[in-house]
Amino acid sequence: VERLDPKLLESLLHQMLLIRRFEEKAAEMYAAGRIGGFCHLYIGQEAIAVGAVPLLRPDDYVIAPYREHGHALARGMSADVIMAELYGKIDGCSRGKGGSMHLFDRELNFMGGHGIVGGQLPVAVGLGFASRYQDRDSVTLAFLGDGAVPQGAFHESLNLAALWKLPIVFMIENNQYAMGTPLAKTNAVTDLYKQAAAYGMEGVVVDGMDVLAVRAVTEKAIASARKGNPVLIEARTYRYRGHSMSDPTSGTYRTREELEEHKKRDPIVLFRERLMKDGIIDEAKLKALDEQVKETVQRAVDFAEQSPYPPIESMYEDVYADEGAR
Amino acid sequence: VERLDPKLLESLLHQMLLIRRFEEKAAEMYAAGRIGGFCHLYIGQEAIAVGAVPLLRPDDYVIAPYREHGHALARGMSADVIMAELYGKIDGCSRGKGGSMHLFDRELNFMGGHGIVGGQLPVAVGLGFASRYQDRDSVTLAFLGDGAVPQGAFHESLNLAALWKLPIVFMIENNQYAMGTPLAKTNAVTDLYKQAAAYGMEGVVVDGMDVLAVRAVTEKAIASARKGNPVLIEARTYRYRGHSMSDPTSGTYRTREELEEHKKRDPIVLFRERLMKDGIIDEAKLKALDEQVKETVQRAVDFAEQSPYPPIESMYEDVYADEGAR
Amino acid sequence: MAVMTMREALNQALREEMARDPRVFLMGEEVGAYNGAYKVSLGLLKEFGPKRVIDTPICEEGFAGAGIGAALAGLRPIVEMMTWNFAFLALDQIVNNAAKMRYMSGGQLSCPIVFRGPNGAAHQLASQHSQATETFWCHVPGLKVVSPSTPADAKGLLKSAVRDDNPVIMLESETLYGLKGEVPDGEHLVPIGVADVKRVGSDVTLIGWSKTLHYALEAANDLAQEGIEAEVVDLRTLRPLDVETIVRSVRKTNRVVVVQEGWPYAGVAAEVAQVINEHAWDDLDAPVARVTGADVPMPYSKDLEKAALPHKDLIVAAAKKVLYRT
Amino acid sequence: MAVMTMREALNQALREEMARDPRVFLMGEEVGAYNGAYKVSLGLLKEFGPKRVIDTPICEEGFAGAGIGAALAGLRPIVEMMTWNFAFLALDQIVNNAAKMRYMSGGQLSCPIVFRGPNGAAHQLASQHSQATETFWCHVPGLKVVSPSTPADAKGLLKSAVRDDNPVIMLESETLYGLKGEVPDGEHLVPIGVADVKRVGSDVTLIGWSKTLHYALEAANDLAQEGIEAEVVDLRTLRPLDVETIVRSVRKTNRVVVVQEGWPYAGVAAEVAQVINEHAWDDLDAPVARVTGADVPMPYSKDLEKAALPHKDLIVAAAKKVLYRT
Ligand SMILES: Cc1ncc(C[n+]2csc(CCOP(=O)(O)OP(=O)(O)O)c2C)c(N)n1
Ligand SMILES: Cc1ncc(C[n+]2csc(CCOP(=O)(O)OP(=O)(O)O)c2C)c(N)n1
Ligand SMILES: [Mg+2]
Ligand SMILES: [Mg+2]
Repeated sequence: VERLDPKLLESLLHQMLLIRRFEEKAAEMYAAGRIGGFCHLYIGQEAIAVGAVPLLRPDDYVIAPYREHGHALARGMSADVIMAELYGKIDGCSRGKGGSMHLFDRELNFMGGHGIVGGQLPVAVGLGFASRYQDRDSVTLAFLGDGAVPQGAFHESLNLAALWKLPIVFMIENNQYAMGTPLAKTNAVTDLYKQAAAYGMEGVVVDGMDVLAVRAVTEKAIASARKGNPVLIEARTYRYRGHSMSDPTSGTYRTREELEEHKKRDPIVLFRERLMKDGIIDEAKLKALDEQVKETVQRAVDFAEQSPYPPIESMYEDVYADEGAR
Repeated sequence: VERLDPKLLESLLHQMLLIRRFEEKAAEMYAAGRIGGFCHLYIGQEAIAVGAVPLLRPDDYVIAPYREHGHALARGMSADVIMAELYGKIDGCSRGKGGSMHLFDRELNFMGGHGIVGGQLPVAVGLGFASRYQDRDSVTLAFLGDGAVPQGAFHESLNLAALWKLPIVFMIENNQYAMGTPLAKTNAVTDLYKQAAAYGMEGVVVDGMDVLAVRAVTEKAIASARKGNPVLIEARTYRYRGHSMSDPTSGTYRTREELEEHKKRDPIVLFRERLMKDGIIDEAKLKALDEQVKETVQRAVDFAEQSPYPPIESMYEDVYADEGAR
Repeated sequence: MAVMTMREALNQALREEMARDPRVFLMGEEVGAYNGAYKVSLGLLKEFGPKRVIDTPICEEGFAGAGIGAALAGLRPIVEMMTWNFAFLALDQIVNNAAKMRYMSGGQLSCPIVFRGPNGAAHQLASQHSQATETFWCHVPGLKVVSPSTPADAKGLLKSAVRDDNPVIMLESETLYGLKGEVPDGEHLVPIGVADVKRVGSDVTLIGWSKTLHYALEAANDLAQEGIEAEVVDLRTLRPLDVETIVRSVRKTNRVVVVQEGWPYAGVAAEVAQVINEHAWDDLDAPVARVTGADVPMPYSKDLEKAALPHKDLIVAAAKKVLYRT
Repeated sequence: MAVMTMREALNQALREEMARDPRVFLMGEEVGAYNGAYKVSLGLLKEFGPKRVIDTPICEEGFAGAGIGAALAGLRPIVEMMTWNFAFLALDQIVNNAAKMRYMSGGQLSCPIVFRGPNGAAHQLASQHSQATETFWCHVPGLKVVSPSTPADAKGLLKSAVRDDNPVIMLESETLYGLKGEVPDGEHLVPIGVADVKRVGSDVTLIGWSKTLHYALEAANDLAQEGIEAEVVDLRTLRPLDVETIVRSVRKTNRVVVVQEGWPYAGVAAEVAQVINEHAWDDLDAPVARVTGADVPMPYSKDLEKAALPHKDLIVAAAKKVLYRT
């Protein structure tokens, strides 16, 4: 901790808090019927997005699966446009067409929000390919869940990335379940970072509840990827909520006890306590941060509420570049 | 060699010779316009099918890609029905509907002949699954080319086989090229047997030009698979002809010299010389075998020539179990 | 006869068929411990055990192919696609293997398998999770395709599908799982290939299936209030089409509206319309009209989604148009 | 104007577009060192080097997705499918990512990519290698689909496709690669979405594309000898359809035959027929007839294959039927 700028540390905590409160508010608004469809919350996994994404340069790419509110926030997308997107409003980042699973920001190279498990990985290969082709050294940081590892797309993508020496970091967020199915029922080898060896790629495992640990391994991985050596990271974590808003938090496939056990290692609590212990922040500061975050989230809700729904005609827009094509 | 029954050794040589002569005749008949479509010859790779397939019990399954004449012969399908199939005749094993790439024999559990690279592998998983489900200890021997390893289907299939502990032996025939593309251009890790580790599966490499070596590793692998521990074998080999009949044997992607170099380790010559040296066979025997094989192949051609083409109405048959369904 | 939801009816069909035939098993993501993503398989794991209710990893190509292999080996697999959107990853297996294996093998192999799951839009699931995939399967010879609109038909068609010796695609609907209706106890089989006249009328024929059948019935009610008696034909089986029932209705009404959820271009509605033209041209007093989903990827925002889907008012308008009453 | 084969015309288009725009690159199996499985990319590796002509492993999902990612990042990829049969493995990427990314992102992302390669039957390639895949792509909003019948159109459409800001599917034909014709030098662009009347006539309209356009022209010759003047419309672009040109011809002839190679159910011919019904019902003197491939997987045997494909005589018969001259 000592080696890091206190400002940075505070900002990491700030971002984790923001994600947590944003997600809690999203849950609330979902329950209130303001948000629809599938909505997958990131609560419990904040240390990964916050540990990794802020390391990137603006020209780097981020691509993620459908549980991506946290990554979008960590990339610097405003809570306003994300919340508005969840609401399906015209001021949402995807004009209300994408919803929770399909957040995009072209300016920030935030390349989605993808709904097909594993489907974002070949696309990540293409982003990395393009950087190399264009003689840029931009890196692509591609997130995936543990559930995506058994998919063929995972294998094809890692092979291509390693074969072509592309600047890509693959980050598995291993929260130990794919919906209701535990890892041991889906993967013959449950140490997921070991998949890297099949492609001669570096594979590392990290405590995904420790934001600084995630930051450290990701920093090295990004440096390696930037030189053309892709890396596979497995960050071990746990999701506190159900798979999506319609899924119970515990009871069917996991016990309340298991959940509570994991909550003892809450990434925010762990980091906060560490920062307090090391004197980087104090109660007052913490309170201020909390206030600030709550305000941001409330502002996002207000923004979303006030934004209009997209006009019906917009349904026909954005299908083709030349709209008349159909 | 000493430990093996001379009758068996002779039979292995016999089978390799039969495949070689069958393929040469197929090439001849293709050039003569009697055979059409894609026709992929097995010449150079005989030691693999002959080293492996005869180890199986009748209730075991064989499944292969499109370069499968050799596997079909090794499984005991008659040269007659295979040649007739290549001719597209009604007495072909698939009634003239499948052709060279789609040989099948339900009685012998020869499950094809598949044209989509890697597409046979998930099917192999299902065959293995069924054996286990039915409390039979039948093994599935699934062949694939080196070109199938980068496919997602490979990864998905090996994971499922390992996860579910299915009785399957995956046999990669690594002839070093996928069409005109050498291994190093398609696979980040070119020791293909090493893929097994990603699934906690045993992986072994063997000289695919040495029929007894193939036999030895496959025997162990089958025993292991029968107990529910699938195995991945990489047999290193070389194809002497072009990828298919329309592809030149050398010149574009590989040199004449490279080809000639490999021919020095011709699996049939190697094995024949070994058997001669060890006194298992002599010139006379060899000549007799050769005559016998030539006769078998000539008989197959006669059979195919004399078989009628399928009646046009048969085009509508075999689409559905209940033919009237359309 | 009991009143139950379509979900329960499907569950009953699964339970009865699994009890009847030990070769029948259920495989898919979350079908076991989680009791099914949409609870269609509720209680089956408990009743039949993990041998016959198999939770798979996320690898649609792999487990679809595994089902196919198991079917070839004599089992009767039911493979659940969590939703049909994900089946695109298995399209090669379904089209190139399931549909063609009988044909390619000259009739030797049989592939009695059911692929089933919810199809089409639910509520605000956006572009990648809302596809009506009929066309992709109906286009392909070797497949049968069914799509029920009522609990009774759901039970009867699923039972028939399981007993069919061909691969059968069963397209259910998430939004109909909760629909209640009377369902005959025990042995209730709805034959594949037989449409059902769900409402008798003489002025115009409305053709639908699954969800759109209900929209058609609603439209028929509205039309009745204006003195127009619509006949509503539920296709139930999309392939093979029940041309006889369709034509019989057209002969009577001389006017037709086909209602489908999916995209217009080369949809099932286009086929039904053309079949009517081919078989009953002289009976038509107006061109067959189609009401389809909008020709756009599905938008997330609630009202946009609604506008992108077919509904009652569009059907009423189309009916009036073919009656020249606008 | 030079006379050249369609293969050469495509090659010229690729060469010119790659020379014009450094963002354009070609990727696929065997496109480089092997000069293309069908030699369409002959000499391009030599001319443009391995940076821009990329041989891929066999992993259609992976490299299709990689192309998509590269397009999102600002490149203009041309992805060759060795044949369109193999693209089923990439269908998820093409449908769920290429076609929808613009929409899901609310118009932020652009996916200017060309997928091209031979479609349909060649000679006796059997069930898995002979599919006419039009329907699978034409059904999908967000994609454009072109399919040329002459060398000049092939060049002009490919060049337009490369410059189009949308994903374009280009369905070529192996059996037409050798077809010769005059091709304008240099900048020759055929606009996407514009059909072409390849023969003027007044008695009946024959509609085809790619291979079937030639069958239609042959049929027109035969018909002319019986005093029937057929107009032959080459769709060239299948999506979006050039409704105007189609309807203009129908207004003149009042009778239509649509000829397609693929399976009938929900084929492009069904869509064209229905579009005509919707736009020109009152101009029709007979129902639109369609001549299609047989509703069976493709058989291998020569005469069966021939019988399964559309040909001149069937078109002549259909034309006479719509002229009530049978
Ligand atoms: C190809 C595909 N199959 C199935 C689904 C349905 N599905 C959505 S999320 C999910 C579980 C994914 O688990 P994981 O990758 O571990 O991510 P997590 O939800 O744990 O973040 C499943 C099965 C899907 N979206 N895509
Ligand atoms: C999915 C798919 N992609 C491409 C092809 C075309 N193709 C046929 S064989 C082949 C090379 C396969 O090489 P390998 O697996 O090493 O087998 P080998 O021919 O060397 O026996 C290719 C690319 C195909 N049949 N299927
Ligand atoms: Mg997970
Ligand atoms: Mg090979």
